[in-house]
Amino acid sequence: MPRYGMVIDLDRCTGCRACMAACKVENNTPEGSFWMYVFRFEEGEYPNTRIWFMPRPCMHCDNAPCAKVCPVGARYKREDGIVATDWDRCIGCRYCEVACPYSVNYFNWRDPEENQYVNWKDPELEALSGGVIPPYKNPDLDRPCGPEKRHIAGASHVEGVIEKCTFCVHRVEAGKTTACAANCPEHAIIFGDLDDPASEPSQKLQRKSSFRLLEEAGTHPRVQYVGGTPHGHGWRQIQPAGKRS
Amino acid sequence: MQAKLERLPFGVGQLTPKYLTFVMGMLVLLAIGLLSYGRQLSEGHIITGLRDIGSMGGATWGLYIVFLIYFVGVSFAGITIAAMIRLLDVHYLKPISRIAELITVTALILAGLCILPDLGQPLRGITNLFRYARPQSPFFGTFTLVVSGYFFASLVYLYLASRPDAATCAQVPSRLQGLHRLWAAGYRGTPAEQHRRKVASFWLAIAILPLLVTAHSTLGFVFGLQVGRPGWHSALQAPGFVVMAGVSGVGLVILVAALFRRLYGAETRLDDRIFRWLGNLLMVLVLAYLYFMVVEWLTGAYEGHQHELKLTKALLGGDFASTYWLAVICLVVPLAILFGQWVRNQFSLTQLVVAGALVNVAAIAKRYLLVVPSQTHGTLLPYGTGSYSPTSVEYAVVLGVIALGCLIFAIFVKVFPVIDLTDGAE
Amino acid sequence: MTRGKLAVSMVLGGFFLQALSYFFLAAPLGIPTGVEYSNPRLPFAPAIFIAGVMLVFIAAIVYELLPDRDGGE
Amino acid sequence: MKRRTFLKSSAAAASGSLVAGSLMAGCLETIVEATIDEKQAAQKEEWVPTTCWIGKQDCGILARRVGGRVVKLEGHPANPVNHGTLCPKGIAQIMAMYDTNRVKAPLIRTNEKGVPGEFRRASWEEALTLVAGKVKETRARDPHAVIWQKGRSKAKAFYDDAFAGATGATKLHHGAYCSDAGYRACEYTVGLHGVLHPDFRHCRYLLSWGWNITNAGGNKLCYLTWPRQLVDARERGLKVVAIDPRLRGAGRFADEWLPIKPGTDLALAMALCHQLVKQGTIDQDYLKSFTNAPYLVKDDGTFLRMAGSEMVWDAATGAAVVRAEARDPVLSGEFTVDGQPVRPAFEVFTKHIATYTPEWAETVCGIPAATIAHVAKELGENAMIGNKMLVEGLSLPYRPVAIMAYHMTQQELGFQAVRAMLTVMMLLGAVEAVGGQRVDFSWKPNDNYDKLDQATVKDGPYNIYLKESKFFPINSNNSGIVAKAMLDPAKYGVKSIPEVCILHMTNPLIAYPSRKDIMEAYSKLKFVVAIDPWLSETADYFADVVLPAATMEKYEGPISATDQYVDAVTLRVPPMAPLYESRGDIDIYLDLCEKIGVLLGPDGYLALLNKSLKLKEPYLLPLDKKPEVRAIFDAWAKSQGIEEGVAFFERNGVKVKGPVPASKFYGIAQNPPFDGRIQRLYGESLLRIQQEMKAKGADEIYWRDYTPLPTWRPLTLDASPADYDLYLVSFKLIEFKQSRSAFIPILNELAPDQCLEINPKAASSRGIEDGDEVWVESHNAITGETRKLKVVASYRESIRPDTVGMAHHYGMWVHPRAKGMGASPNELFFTGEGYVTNTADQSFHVKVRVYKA
Repeated sequence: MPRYGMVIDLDRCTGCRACMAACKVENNTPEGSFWMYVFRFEEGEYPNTRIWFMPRPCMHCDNAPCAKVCPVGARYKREDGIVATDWDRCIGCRYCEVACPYSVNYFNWRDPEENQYVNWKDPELEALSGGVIPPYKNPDLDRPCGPEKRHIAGASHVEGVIEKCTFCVHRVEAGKTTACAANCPEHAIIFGDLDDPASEPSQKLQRKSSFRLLEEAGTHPRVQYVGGTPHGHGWRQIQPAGKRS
Repeated sequence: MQAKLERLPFGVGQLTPKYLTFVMGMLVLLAIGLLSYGRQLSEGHIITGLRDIGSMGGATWGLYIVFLIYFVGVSFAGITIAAMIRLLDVHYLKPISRIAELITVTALILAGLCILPDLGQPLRGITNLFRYARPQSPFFGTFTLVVSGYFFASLVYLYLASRPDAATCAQVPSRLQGLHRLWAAGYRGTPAEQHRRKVASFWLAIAILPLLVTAHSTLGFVFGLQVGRPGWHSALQAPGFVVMAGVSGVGLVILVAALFRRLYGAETRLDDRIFRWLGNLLMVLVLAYLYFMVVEWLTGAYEGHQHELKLTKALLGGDFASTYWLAVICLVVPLAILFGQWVRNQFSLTQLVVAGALVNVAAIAKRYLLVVPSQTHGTLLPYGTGSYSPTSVEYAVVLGVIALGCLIFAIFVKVFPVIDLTDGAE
Repeated sequence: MTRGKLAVSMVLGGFFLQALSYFFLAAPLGIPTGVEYSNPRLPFAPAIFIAGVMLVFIAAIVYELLPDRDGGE
Repeated sequence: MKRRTFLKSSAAAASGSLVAGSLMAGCLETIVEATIDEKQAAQKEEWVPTTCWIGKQDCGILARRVGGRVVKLEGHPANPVNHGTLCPKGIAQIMAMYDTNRVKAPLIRTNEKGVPGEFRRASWEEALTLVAGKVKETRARDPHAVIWQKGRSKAKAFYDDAFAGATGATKLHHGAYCSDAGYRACEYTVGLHGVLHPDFRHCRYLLSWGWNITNAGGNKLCYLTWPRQLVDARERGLKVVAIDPRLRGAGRFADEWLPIKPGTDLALAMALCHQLVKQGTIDQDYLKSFTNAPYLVKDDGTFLRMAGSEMVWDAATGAAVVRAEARDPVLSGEFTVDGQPVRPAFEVFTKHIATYTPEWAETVCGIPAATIAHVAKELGENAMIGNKMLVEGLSLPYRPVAIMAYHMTQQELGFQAVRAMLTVMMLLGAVEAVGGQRVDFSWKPNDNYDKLDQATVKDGPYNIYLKESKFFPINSNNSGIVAKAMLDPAKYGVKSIPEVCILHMTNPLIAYPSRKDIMEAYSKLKFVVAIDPWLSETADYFADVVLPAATMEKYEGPISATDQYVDAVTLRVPPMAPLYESRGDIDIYLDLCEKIGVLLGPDGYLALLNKSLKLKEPYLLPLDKKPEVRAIFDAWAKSQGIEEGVAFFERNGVKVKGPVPASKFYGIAQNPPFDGRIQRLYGESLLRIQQEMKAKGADEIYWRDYTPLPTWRPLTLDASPADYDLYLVSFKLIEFKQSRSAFIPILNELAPDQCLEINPKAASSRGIEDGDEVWVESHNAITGETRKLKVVASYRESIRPDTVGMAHHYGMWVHPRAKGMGASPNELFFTGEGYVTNTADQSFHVKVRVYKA
């Protein structure tokens, strides 16, 4: 069985946020949810300033705090390394969200179909999409995943449940890579089987030194970064995405 | 052995206009709360002030969780006091035992009701917990021990302890006679029955004390085991919860007991000795809690880990400073009052009531400061500082829940004597 | 002494149910590495745990309220 | 009925109350196993090729179509520019396509103009008849009274240009707001159409000049393709020096940051020239062979000529000879020919730059002299002058140094600044060398090399954008200047001002600086038509008719798909039928031309299409009947030798022709090199133009920058009073494309709000905290006019303390999604004298003061 992971090459990331957009359309995440989030940082004082970029998907930790705290087992770890959310079971307590050191969880604060960028419940769209609303909904997301046949792919299914990056489980099970990796213009995001030493991410890890985010938290993330350093004390976020409350 | 009564004591069975006005008021509040909850169900949590932690810059747990842990906290008092009376043989405290037990039961109901509006899928919450609850989740303890175990135990305790009074009331002819008879379940006060009561309540008290500690600790573990939130991950979290629960619970018992003493003119039944004892207990608990706070503060400020430091700054001098110092004042002032009373061996019920009220303000503030800042100001990745302010919906729901608590009390006192009729020394 | 025995056995039974459910029937403890950590090994195992907790306290009611068969001891 | 809807409503009906209904819905959700909607499952899934419609480079797309509706857009893997990836804009345009706020049907105005519009729906027939009638009537009266204006053209501009051609309308476009002065500088100086970028494949040392490198790409490619080449080059060891008041543009790829004072780039480039000459790191052979550096210059600044040919001093013969005969032309010295003193142009140049020392530049640019000196040293070392590299069997000069500078012309001295940068590269012999300075993607000599050299200054009356006027003889047609001319035609010698304007996918009120001027000028137009998928702000205020254009769901093209190394061509193929009542732009023009009566015949629209698409027999469009749009592209594809016709593109999306051979790629690899075109280190004709302008009585402000060598002078904006103590610069964000994407919801979430980037030191000295609302007030040093707007300040350590920055893209108000995102800096900029280059190109710099609101 493959054990999936992601390697992000910070030497190649231009902070363009194409991965964020690709993720949103692929997974139909509602407004305000960024399963993939790209930080833009600034550090140092003028004129000794430097700028950094850092994409932040879900880390799919091997010791996932979210899976540990989930009271009903809606958040669980799969054998292939993916940390999944069963949107049929989640009760919406958001314990996973407060437990996650990386803040990768997003709650469906309102009807996710109405919270889409184009309101899927707008009757005007029915004419546009040939009688099928929603217009750009990804039909793959309804498919149950894995041998256990649970509903874990994509977003925008149920109000009041938690969602996060699924490593595009519906694509991965179909033999494709994640939407963010597939769309990264600079090929900075590489996804694959970390147990296979010949896979592209494994190769990358052999060539360049790597680090993981907040390793001290003991979460053992399956997302590794190469070509940079962990964020330091004086890093300030610039140009944050998303309206803040 | 039973005292013969001419009529039902402490206003049981009598409805006064004042009472009805109060009930109406509470019903209105409850209705507003229900309507708000209905709105939240139909429109989603978007109408609350809650938002995602991190890129959305919000707090995902807010007022509902604050009051959940506050209510679980105040539930501490009743059962503790009841158990202490039994185990320490402090007979003169007996008259307040039912008030205390009722506070426990009511508070636990309210706590349960505070979880529901927080859940995104409330009905799933109820069904899925029974189906899937995982022992590994600290919520398992909250759910099983606090809500079912602790609540059920308190209910059993309340019931068993009230049987003699039920039997007494059942002798008075009234519309409630049938109920009281049922309640008494055949209790006649025979020596055998009294013996059984003694044995049962002794073992119950013994069984409840560890449950009490574990239940409150469990709630502390909900926060204390989380390494991802600065300000939460601390071994002090669980004991702190137990002590703070005691502070707020005893404070509330003082308030409620004083209220009923005033309402029913029960100065002889609820005498000063009881209040003095409660005051002293409160003083010790507040002192212990303040000690915890200092330890907490020192750890955050001294170790200098950037996230802990940021949070400590936000608490002591930043966005939460006003709430923080309000909480400190609401603990220090009562301590001063209680300490003064103790040293000078004076007693003033008014002062004690003020102290009881203040510690509850402090309790709510401290619960808020536990839940919210670690979310908005405690992200480990540099998302920037977030903010949370509850909306009217959340306030309405919480007020509705409190109103429901008042109603439970109001109804209880009209069907059953809220002040224990029998003395401790039976 | 049947009353006492009954109560004690209920208490013991309650604790047994709790332990059984907690350690053997509910979802396993430990670092979650697979889907099995998300499901109880027996459906509704948490309900069994709760039943165990309640059984312990019901024992007190049973102990007190169980009618005397012979009108006293 | 959808599953959930059904469950929810039935549950609600059963329980009869809102609360219970919602609870039940949640419950049933867990208990009922989800069943996939049968209708959805039966839907056919296809992948259809098309191209992006938002960005500049029209990336290849594969659209995932399920049951006839597009559900996702992904990059086309075979397209060389994007290799299966898309930028956020490309991904997000699916939202734009399905946007319910698009113009859904033709609209006709029902209220007065100059205020937010009220419109009624009309049929296409009615709207087109109305527009055609107006155009017909007006052009019969005065052909100059019709103007046609487009923003950036999507795909090859043939069908829209043909409309202007067929109707005789005056064309206006966005060029003057972009890098057109840079294009002019490159065309004039080296004869190539484009602006400066490197040969990333071999480059080792890059001056990233300006904010584009990772934020907006370069002249022909977006930030998606250039940065990929950049990061690849960096993995091979490319060093990047960022020269920009603001670091963000180069991002983390800057090995060194030179925070230059806005508008002083010319001075820095000249100081680099000074140092290169001083160091002796110049490519003498290159200068002698390929530039006019050895040409002999007389005292009056003109070249010494014999029988029309320029003379050089030949060291071999010790005499002045025509350049073709010189065996060893000299670069320095003073000579006397026929009694008049002459000097090689390079000698004039070295004298000219003698005072442009790094120490001098430090006072102008705010960059330490030592830094300038060491950058010059590294430039010289990395240029590896004298080295050659074998490329595809050709031994070519290897000069792995270059400048990336796209919008560097958007400043008062922009035209000459780009010439100065080119001069640096000429000194190093790096222009069109391997790893060196590139301008165009392949060696394609441009007509303007000669045209601009022969540019004349005519007497009035002038056309509306003052082409060949005594004001702006070299001119890339600036709508701001058009506005100025419309507001004061007498001053500029303009006889008639336009009456009818066709706005095609452009939004001048938002897109162009100096909104006040634009607003006043457009209110003079009598009839305005907007062809646009959305109601633009300009249309909202001024349009009489709005014609809904389709977004990507139409045929359009052909589109170059080269990443400069691989040649390819593509088309935009509709992934589904146009939504709402919108139509493809070509359909609209065909009908409009038919109604105006300019479609058919030898001078008609179709004839122009034949010409501009280079259609060949037997695929020429017949001139006597209106074709289907698809048939036009079929004819084009077949003319290109693609037997299958347009179906090839409908199936494959892109036609990859293969790598561009070095012999076509490098100008130096031509035979003769550069096709014999001599690069103009010394711009003699600029001096001539200056003299002609003076002779026609033009003021100094118009002719002062027509100098043969780039010459520093103090900037106009520095004459603003001392309390306007900050420079305002503007820039683009990755997330948006110009002024027509801020309302696309995913994008406006990725970059949600306008802000004023300000250095914390500058801010705190003004009592401004991070996140405070501030007033930004600009001052026009010529007219004294001030303008101000409110914006939120945002701290940046990555900007000069004397500079503040704002992004374009914001400031829209019609689309509900774009509202409330903050103002556009275009409201603060001025246009006209002092705020445009000598070639009428817009400057995006102004002096401002900032204070707490």
